[in-house]
Amino acid sequence: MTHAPTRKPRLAVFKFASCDGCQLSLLDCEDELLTVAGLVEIAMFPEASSRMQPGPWDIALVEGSITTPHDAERIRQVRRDCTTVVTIGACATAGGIQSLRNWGQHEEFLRCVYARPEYISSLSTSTAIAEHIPVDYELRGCPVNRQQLLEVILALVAGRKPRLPAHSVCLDCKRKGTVCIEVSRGVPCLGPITQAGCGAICPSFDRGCYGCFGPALQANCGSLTNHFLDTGSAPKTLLPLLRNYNAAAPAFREQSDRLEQLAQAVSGKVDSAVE
Amino acid sequence: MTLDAPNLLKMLASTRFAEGLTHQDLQSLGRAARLLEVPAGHVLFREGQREDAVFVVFSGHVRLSMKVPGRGDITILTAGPGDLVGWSGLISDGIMTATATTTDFCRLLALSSTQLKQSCDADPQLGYVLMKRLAQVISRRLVATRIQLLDVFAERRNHS
Amino acid sequence: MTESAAVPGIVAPAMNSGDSSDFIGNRRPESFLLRDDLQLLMRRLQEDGYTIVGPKVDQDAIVYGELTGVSDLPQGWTDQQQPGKYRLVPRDDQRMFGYVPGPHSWKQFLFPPSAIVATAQRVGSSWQMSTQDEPAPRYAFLGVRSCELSAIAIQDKVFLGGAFVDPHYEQRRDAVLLIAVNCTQAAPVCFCTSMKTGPRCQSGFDLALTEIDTGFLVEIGSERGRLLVEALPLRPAVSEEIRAGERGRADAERQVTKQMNTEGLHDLLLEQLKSPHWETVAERCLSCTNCTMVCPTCFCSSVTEVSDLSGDRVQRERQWDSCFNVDFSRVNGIPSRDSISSRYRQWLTHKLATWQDQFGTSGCVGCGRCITWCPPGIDLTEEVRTLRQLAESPQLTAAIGETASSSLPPNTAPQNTTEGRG
Amino acid sequence: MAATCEPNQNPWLSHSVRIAGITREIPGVLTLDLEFEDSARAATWAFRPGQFTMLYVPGVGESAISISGDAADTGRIRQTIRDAGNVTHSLTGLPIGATIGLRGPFGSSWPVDECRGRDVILVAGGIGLAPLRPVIYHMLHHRQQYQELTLIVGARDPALLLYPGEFEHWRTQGLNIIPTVDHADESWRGGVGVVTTVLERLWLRSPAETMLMTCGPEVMMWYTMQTALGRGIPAGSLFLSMERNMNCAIALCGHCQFGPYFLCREGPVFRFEQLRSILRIDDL
Repeated sequence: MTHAPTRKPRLAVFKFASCDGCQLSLLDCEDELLTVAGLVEIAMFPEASSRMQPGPWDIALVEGSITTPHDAERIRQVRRDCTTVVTIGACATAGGIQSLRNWGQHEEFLRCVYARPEYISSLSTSTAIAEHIPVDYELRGCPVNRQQLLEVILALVAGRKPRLPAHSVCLDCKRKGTVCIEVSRGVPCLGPITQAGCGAICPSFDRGCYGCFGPALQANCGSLTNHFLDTGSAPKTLLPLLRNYNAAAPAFREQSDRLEQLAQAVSGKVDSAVE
Repeated sequence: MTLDAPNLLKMLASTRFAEGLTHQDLQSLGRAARLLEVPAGHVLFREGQREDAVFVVFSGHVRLSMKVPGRGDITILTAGPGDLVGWSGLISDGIMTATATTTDFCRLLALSSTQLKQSCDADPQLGYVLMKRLAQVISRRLVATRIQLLDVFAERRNHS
Repeated sequence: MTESAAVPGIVAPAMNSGDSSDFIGNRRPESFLLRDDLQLLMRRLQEDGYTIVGPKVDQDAIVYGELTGVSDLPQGWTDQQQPGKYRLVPRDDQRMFGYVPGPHSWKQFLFPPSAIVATAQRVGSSWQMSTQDEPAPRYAFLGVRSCELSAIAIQDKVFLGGAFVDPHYEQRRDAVLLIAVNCTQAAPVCFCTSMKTGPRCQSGFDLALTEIDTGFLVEIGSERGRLLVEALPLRPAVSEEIRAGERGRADAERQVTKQMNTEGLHDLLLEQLKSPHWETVAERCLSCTNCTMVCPTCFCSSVTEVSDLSGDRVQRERQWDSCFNVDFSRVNGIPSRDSISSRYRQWLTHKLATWQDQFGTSGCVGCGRCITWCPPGIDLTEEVRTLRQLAESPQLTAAIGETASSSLPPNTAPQNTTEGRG
Repeated sequence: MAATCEPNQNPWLSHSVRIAGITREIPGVLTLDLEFEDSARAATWAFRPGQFTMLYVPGVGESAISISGDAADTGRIRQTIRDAGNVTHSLTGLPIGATIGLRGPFGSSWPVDECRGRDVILVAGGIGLAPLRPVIYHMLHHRQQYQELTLIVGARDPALLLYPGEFEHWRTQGLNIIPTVDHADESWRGGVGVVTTVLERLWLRSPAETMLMTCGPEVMMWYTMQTALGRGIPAGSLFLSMERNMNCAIALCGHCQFGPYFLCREGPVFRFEQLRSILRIDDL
């Protein structure tokens, strides 16, 4: 139950390495935006308004991952300035698609992309916010689900914990009546190991879940990977499934590393066969 | 205070510690025992000091405490009727590991550990029975201490 | 298992006439409905105000949904099933019911995946609480298999048999008309004969059909069923038709090859609660909830709050939930089954053992859905077989105990909507 | 076995109750006095000691809360709540006059009738005293029907003992109360140690004629049972109250299953014999 607040909670949105899509989910709450604006004071939201007010803030929505030494310092300041820190989206919660750099040659990338790489100051990794500071709530997804975003804001305003599912996408597929495409068509689908929250969209459009909400609680990623391999998927075709938006989430990372080794072993065999 | 031997034996036999001991065992114990009646606040022994007596609480309660620098005298256990306190004397050098203070009027049986040890050495059968009894007491106290350590009443807030 | 899972005395709603005894254990001679006249039956149902739900092809599978007429039926289609695999394939004939139960079950209509059970409306400084009493849909189920009749009977015990009756289930159940269809084929995952739930429909239906090439043998199961076919051009079945029907039903029975030994299963499973085998299953189990979702008897649910933005109007929404979810069961807010092995153990022992204690019947009807629709294809009959072997051989148990690895540790915190007692 | 709380009623229906009083007990724990807004429902309200209700804060959710008041006091329902999760946090923040929902009472109850003519020991740990308080009220109202009545009550430290203000009154009415805490300073006059230590040395008139009821953390209850058995109290005379999350309270949702039981239906109060073989199985 809402207690009459003495003042509206002050909300700030911070951006790190990201595409801004998750922040836009907030602006995308067209019907509800006015209500939200009535419940909180949007004190800093560069994507929406150039009017920026100084901290401290009650609620921080943090988008994006940490990819530069400067950002690594800046996020610590955010933590100091904000009572509740909510990370939003796959970048902030797992490092995002840009965490693919974690497997690459950082220096080489810099040389290829920038004429004067010596002016670039970046880290060789893209990491989740929670690897740098304690985080109060995590909103998964690429992008986040706007209903979940609203739920978090409403819950924090009401002084309760947000209701965020910890179950797999499969449960939501079944509630919707969506037939399991993994079983009925043999489409590799990350649903069984992916946290729900998206509304199980992809399988209802005949597309395997690509895990944009990251690993579910206690996800048994090893078993699912084994199953895909046993039913004829090649390691190199499975690799991109696990290594995308949530590539750096530990449960996914562990299996993609394993697949990479397997793929190398296979290609090694192929190479020697060709020779 | 003195008590005639038969009454002392009767009293000893009625304690939980002595439950099920043979008459012969009881007599051996009784020879080492004397009755003690003390008011509240009486210190039976102090942490770090040598003490010859082992006490069986007959009635009343005894507070066992340890000094913690900066926190004062911390009670670790309250012993009550049937409990044995000060058993360090029976199994080691007699240096007490805690301070024992009565919290109310107490009737205790004080047994001389020197005498008891001598009896046990002379009669290994008695020694075995007594040490087994002691081991049970200590084991029960260990289990209780473990439960206490588990801190089962600690607030466990839901994850957030 | 000590008693048959096929519940003969199905709860009253399907047979609301007084003379249902005529139809139980005393089969009437079968009548015959020509293939082309099935449309008449469906039209009759629609005229009587029923919404017909039954099999249709959708999403590369034979699913259950609303039917407008015979043309919606999966005529000429069948399925191939094995652990972890389902394929829709064409038949070489024009059978309408020539398939084995697929991903859906009738529970989605009697116990919908999502339903509003109560509402609260702010009125001044107070709240007005009410329950949702919308009129229940009037369904006619077409194509209910024998195992599915048993599943409905089991859910009847869950929702209607206790001290508290679920009004939502009751309303839907009261209104439903059950037209069963006998199986004439079985899948490799079927084991209804072990659970004594099939393949032949025994009771609990209004009508039971057996499909042969030219049409349907019709068995009447209730007064409601009799009234329904009164206006239809039924004629007594001729011996050739009867024989064809018997052949089809015998084919199904013969094709059920999977077996589960239910003898003493209740005690056996409860004596194996500490078996290391649960860890072995947990290496494969995804804890994804699929088996519980496709199971026609699983009834777990959660009620959550759905409020409008102002918070003045709140709906209490009941949704399907699963014992495979980490935060499903808690002590003091802390998950009480915090490993995949403990959750699989809960599911299997509930389904096959403690269900008996709770409802006097097994929770399994042998339909095989949990085997087909488990992505890695975990087969409960195999797990039961292994547990039985282990029970009989302590040496084997010790050997497994040494190699079993523990399941994965939790990585994030659960969120709670309700909590334990204060 | 639970009886239907209201025959022919939709079991999902919450009744509006108004918070008529709030008693702050110990940090994070308070007792609400609740009154039905509907006088007809108030007239039919009755519960048995050990039962619980589902308290509902619209928009936040429901929580199973044990009834801690006097069954003879039909005018109001007293429930003691610990701020532990979303719903209880919300419940503990409401002002007097606020309206919440209530369903119930649900569940099994303590064997107050079976205890007649016998010695009774209650062993409570922490907030576990809440569901036992109705037993105390009942037995003290009918004091002559029982023999020796003992309450062993444990807490983390003296400041966390529940209902200490009532102890003196209960003592004068014939309840032997032995408080014991895990930690205390010199000012504490009661015992230090766990409840099992107290039970270990409690004088028993006749173990075979003694009944014991306990509520508290599962570990505490398990060792209490072991100690009681060691003291010669028959297994059939031992009772405990269990806790799991409850969602529906009417044995339809599956959440509170523990072995063959629904805690909301066969529980929360069990005879120890019912749980003996499953209580110490990990993650059941």
